[in-house]
Amino acid sequence: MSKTLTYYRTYVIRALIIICMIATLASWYLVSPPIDALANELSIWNMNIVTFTLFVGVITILSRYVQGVKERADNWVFMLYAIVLIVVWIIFGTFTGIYADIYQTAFLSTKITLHISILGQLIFFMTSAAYRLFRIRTTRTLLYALCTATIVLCNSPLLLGPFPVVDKISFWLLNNPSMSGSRALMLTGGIGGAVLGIRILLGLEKGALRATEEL
Amino acid sequence: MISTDPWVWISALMTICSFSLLYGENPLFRFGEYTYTAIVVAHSVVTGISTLNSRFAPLFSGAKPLLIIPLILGLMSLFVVWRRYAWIASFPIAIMIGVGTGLSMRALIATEILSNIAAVIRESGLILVGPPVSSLGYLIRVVFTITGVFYLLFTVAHKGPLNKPLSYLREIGKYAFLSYLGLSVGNAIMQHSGLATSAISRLLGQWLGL
Amino acid sequence: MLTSAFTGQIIVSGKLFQLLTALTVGILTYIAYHYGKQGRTWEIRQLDALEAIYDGIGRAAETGRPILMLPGISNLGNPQTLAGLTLFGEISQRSAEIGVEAIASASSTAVITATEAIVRGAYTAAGKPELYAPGKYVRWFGGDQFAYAVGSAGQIMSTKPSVILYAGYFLFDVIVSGDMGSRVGAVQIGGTLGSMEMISMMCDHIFIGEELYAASAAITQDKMSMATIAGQDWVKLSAVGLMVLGILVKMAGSDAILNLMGM
Amino acid sequence: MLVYIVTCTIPIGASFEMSDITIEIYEFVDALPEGSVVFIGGSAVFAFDLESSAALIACLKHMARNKLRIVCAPFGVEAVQFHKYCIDAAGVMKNRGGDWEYGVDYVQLPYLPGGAAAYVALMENIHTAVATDVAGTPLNDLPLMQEVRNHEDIDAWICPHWAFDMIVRYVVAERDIPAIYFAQAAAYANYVPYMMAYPGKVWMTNGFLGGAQYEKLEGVPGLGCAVVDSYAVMSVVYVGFIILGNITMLQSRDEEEEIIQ
Repeated sequence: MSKTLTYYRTYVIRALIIICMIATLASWYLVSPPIDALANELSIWNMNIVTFTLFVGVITILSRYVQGVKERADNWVFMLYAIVLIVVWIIFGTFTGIYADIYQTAFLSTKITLHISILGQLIFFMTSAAYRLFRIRTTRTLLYALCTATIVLCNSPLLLGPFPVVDKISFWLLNNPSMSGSRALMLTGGIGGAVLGIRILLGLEKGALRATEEL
Repeated sequence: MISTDPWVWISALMTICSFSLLYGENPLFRFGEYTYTAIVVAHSVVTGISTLNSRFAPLFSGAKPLLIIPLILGLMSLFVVWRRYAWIASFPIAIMIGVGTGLSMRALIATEILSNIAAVIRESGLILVGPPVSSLGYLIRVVFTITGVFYLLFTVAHKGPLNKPLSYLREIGKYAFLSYLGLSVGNAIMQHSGLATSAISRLLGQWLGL
Repeated sequence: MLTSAFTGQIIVSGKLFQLLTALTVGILTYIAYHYGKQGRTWEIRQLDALEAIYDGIGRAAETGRPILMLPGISNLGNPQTLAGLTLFGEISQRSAEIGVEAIASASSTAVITATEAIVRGAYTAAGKPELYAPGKYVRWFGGDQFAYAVGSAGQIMSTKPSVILYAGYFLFDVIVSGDMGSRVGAVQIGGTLGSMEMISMMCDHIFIGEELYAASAAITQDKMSMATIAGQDWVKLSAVGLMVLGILVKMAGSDAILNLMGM
Repeated sequence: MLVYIVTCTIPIGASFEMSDITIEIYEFVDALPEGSVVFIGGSAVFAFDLESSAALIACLKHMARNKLRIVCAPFGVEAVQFHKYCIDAAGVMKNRGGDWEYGVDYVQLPYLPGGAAAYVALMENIHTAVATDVAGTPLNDLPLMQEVRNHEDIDAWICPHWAFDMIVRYVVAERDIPAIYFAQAAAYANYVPYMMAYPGKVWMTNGFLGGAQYEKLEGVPGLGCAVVDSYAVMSVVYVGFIILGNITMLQSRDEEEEIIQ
């Protein structure tokens, strides 16, 4: 593509970003029915466009796996199996619909079971980590080990049964010291996000725009 | 009694595949991993097809012809995977960035920033009322939040005569974060322990009938 | 009242303060950008975890074991990954100069490409381009979150690094590699805005929250990144100011500030 | 692993106390008048949300008993499956022995893509944001949806999913709808500031324990109670490991000192 076209394209893209941002912001702060209508229409368009991104994953994965099988890369047998599974699953799912009982059973027995057991078994790594990582060497590790052990014990029915007050302790800890740390992070994170938004609006943020400009 | 339902057997196989990670990298885990990836992308395609049917129903029934624009923009967004024509996708991406950033900015200011500041101010009025335990709680909330934000200042107030007293504030802020992280770890342990229980009890109960 | 006439007709009632906040954030950000453009620099305060990285490079030289850098499970579009790669750039440069091996593994293929480029650049800048070979320092184990965790755990076991740096976007997967890291006795340093509690559980030194970005700006001394951080600092300082003012007024028995904020 | 297998097969029947906040949530749901419309939704990761399912299933039974009506709004690709899982497990639908009839007491919307934009569009006007239900039936053909048109018709929002921030921002803060969060334990610490920032509008339970408490209040022991039971032993094992780690460290330090001497 010629340089002039690229140049105009960049401007069109920036203008699009700015129009969308101003519309969504202005519809919130200002009294103006036309802007409200525009912002609402843009939100619905956004929903519709995002639907298509659901297909991006399958295109990249399939192209990578097909390449892998062709080149007999490591694990190519697994890749071939994955390609077959993807195709079969899509046909099966489209045929039954996502709200059918059989689809639900198939999905729960495979993907969800795998995910739950992967997340669940992390507890074994955590337990082994508890042995090595919570060794009290500094005030930091002391505080850390104390906090973790307290919350682990205070949520345990072994203590909750005979001493109901430990529930109050665990909630007090979570809702006061822990909450404040979390709140400070939320507040500064919010400020970081708002500043990022302004920088995108003013066209200063190359990071987020790179997604559109370097394509 | 051991189950005769084939889905329960598949589910048991999947649980064993992922638990095999405890013994390190192995073909069984690889099998589970590829099954997982394949179903994740296939499920998103199935969901995508049914969502498209629902979202563009008003276009095809003629109720809302304007939806042709997002349909074209959506198709353009698929070019993102095609390196040579990826620039076509930049127009829909611009709309997604614009709408997303605008919406999140207005919400961040109202929810994350102002409502939290207001909460701190409200809580400061509660320090001197109520039982000592709750007073202490409110005092901790106010002090820890302010010092926490102070800790995350990087370019101001770390030089000159003010540095010494302010470094104590930063130190308190750091402990606020450490207590947050320590307590979150405790809570995360609780969650993963629960998930492990549910996975194992499913395996034992449904599959082996124990 | 002017404000009440103004709100309701032009500005939605109850949202004047929100709009003013947005404008304040905008003005402060622009002023910081303007200063940055003029070449003004700011000094970023000492970050403990960054000092620990420098100590770690020395320790690696003493023990002769490598430094491992993990930039997380996200891709190049994520600012956390970019901050992590900036740190890795500095580390690999310093390591190349004193003859320590700096190795890495990543989950996204784009990050792998960028990391390779960083290592090549570091060896060239250190005057030892002959030591660089593609695939020697950077490894890829597949795009999945847990494939990456298991792969990097294997890498830790086989290379026994003296220092491991986790800088980027991580979720619970970090437990797997973190546990292995503590088994081989590595000093672990980490920072993420993803699952911060898991990183903090595994690591001896942590970047809390945005310290990760501050560290990458401090290392590169890039004027525009510093200007962004300075701009955010001013907004944070204003927030602290508003809180303190509100508390003082509240202590005096008035809800004036809360009413003004519309909360 | 052995501890888990033992605790899973031999329940010890550990008892636990109620938290004030769980009781508050229960009373809030109880006080909703008959026919109130409750939305259930958020961005889902099923495996994480399993923890919230304990409280949600008990709450669904509670809502069905009180003749409330619900609309499930999935903002994540796995949310449709999660909602179906909970509704099926609660047994509240007519085909599973309950009283609820599809379209009259309960509607399942299709996946709503777009994150923040989806929440905003849905609050503004449900019928323009989404045209059909999950099975493709036009919303206007469903009796419940004829009454529910925008945010003014929603009485409460229940989030049994991961990203609660979106709901606080666009449902509670922007539209003033009260929200209940059956939080996953790992998410509780992150999102608890919202409960403090919106007192009386946002409530959160903590993990499986919160689920077990809701189950106990409703009198339907389920996954929550089972997990809390096994957790009783596991917590002791975990703290035991922390203490053991410290003892071995102290011992090895003594040995090192002896060698040095």
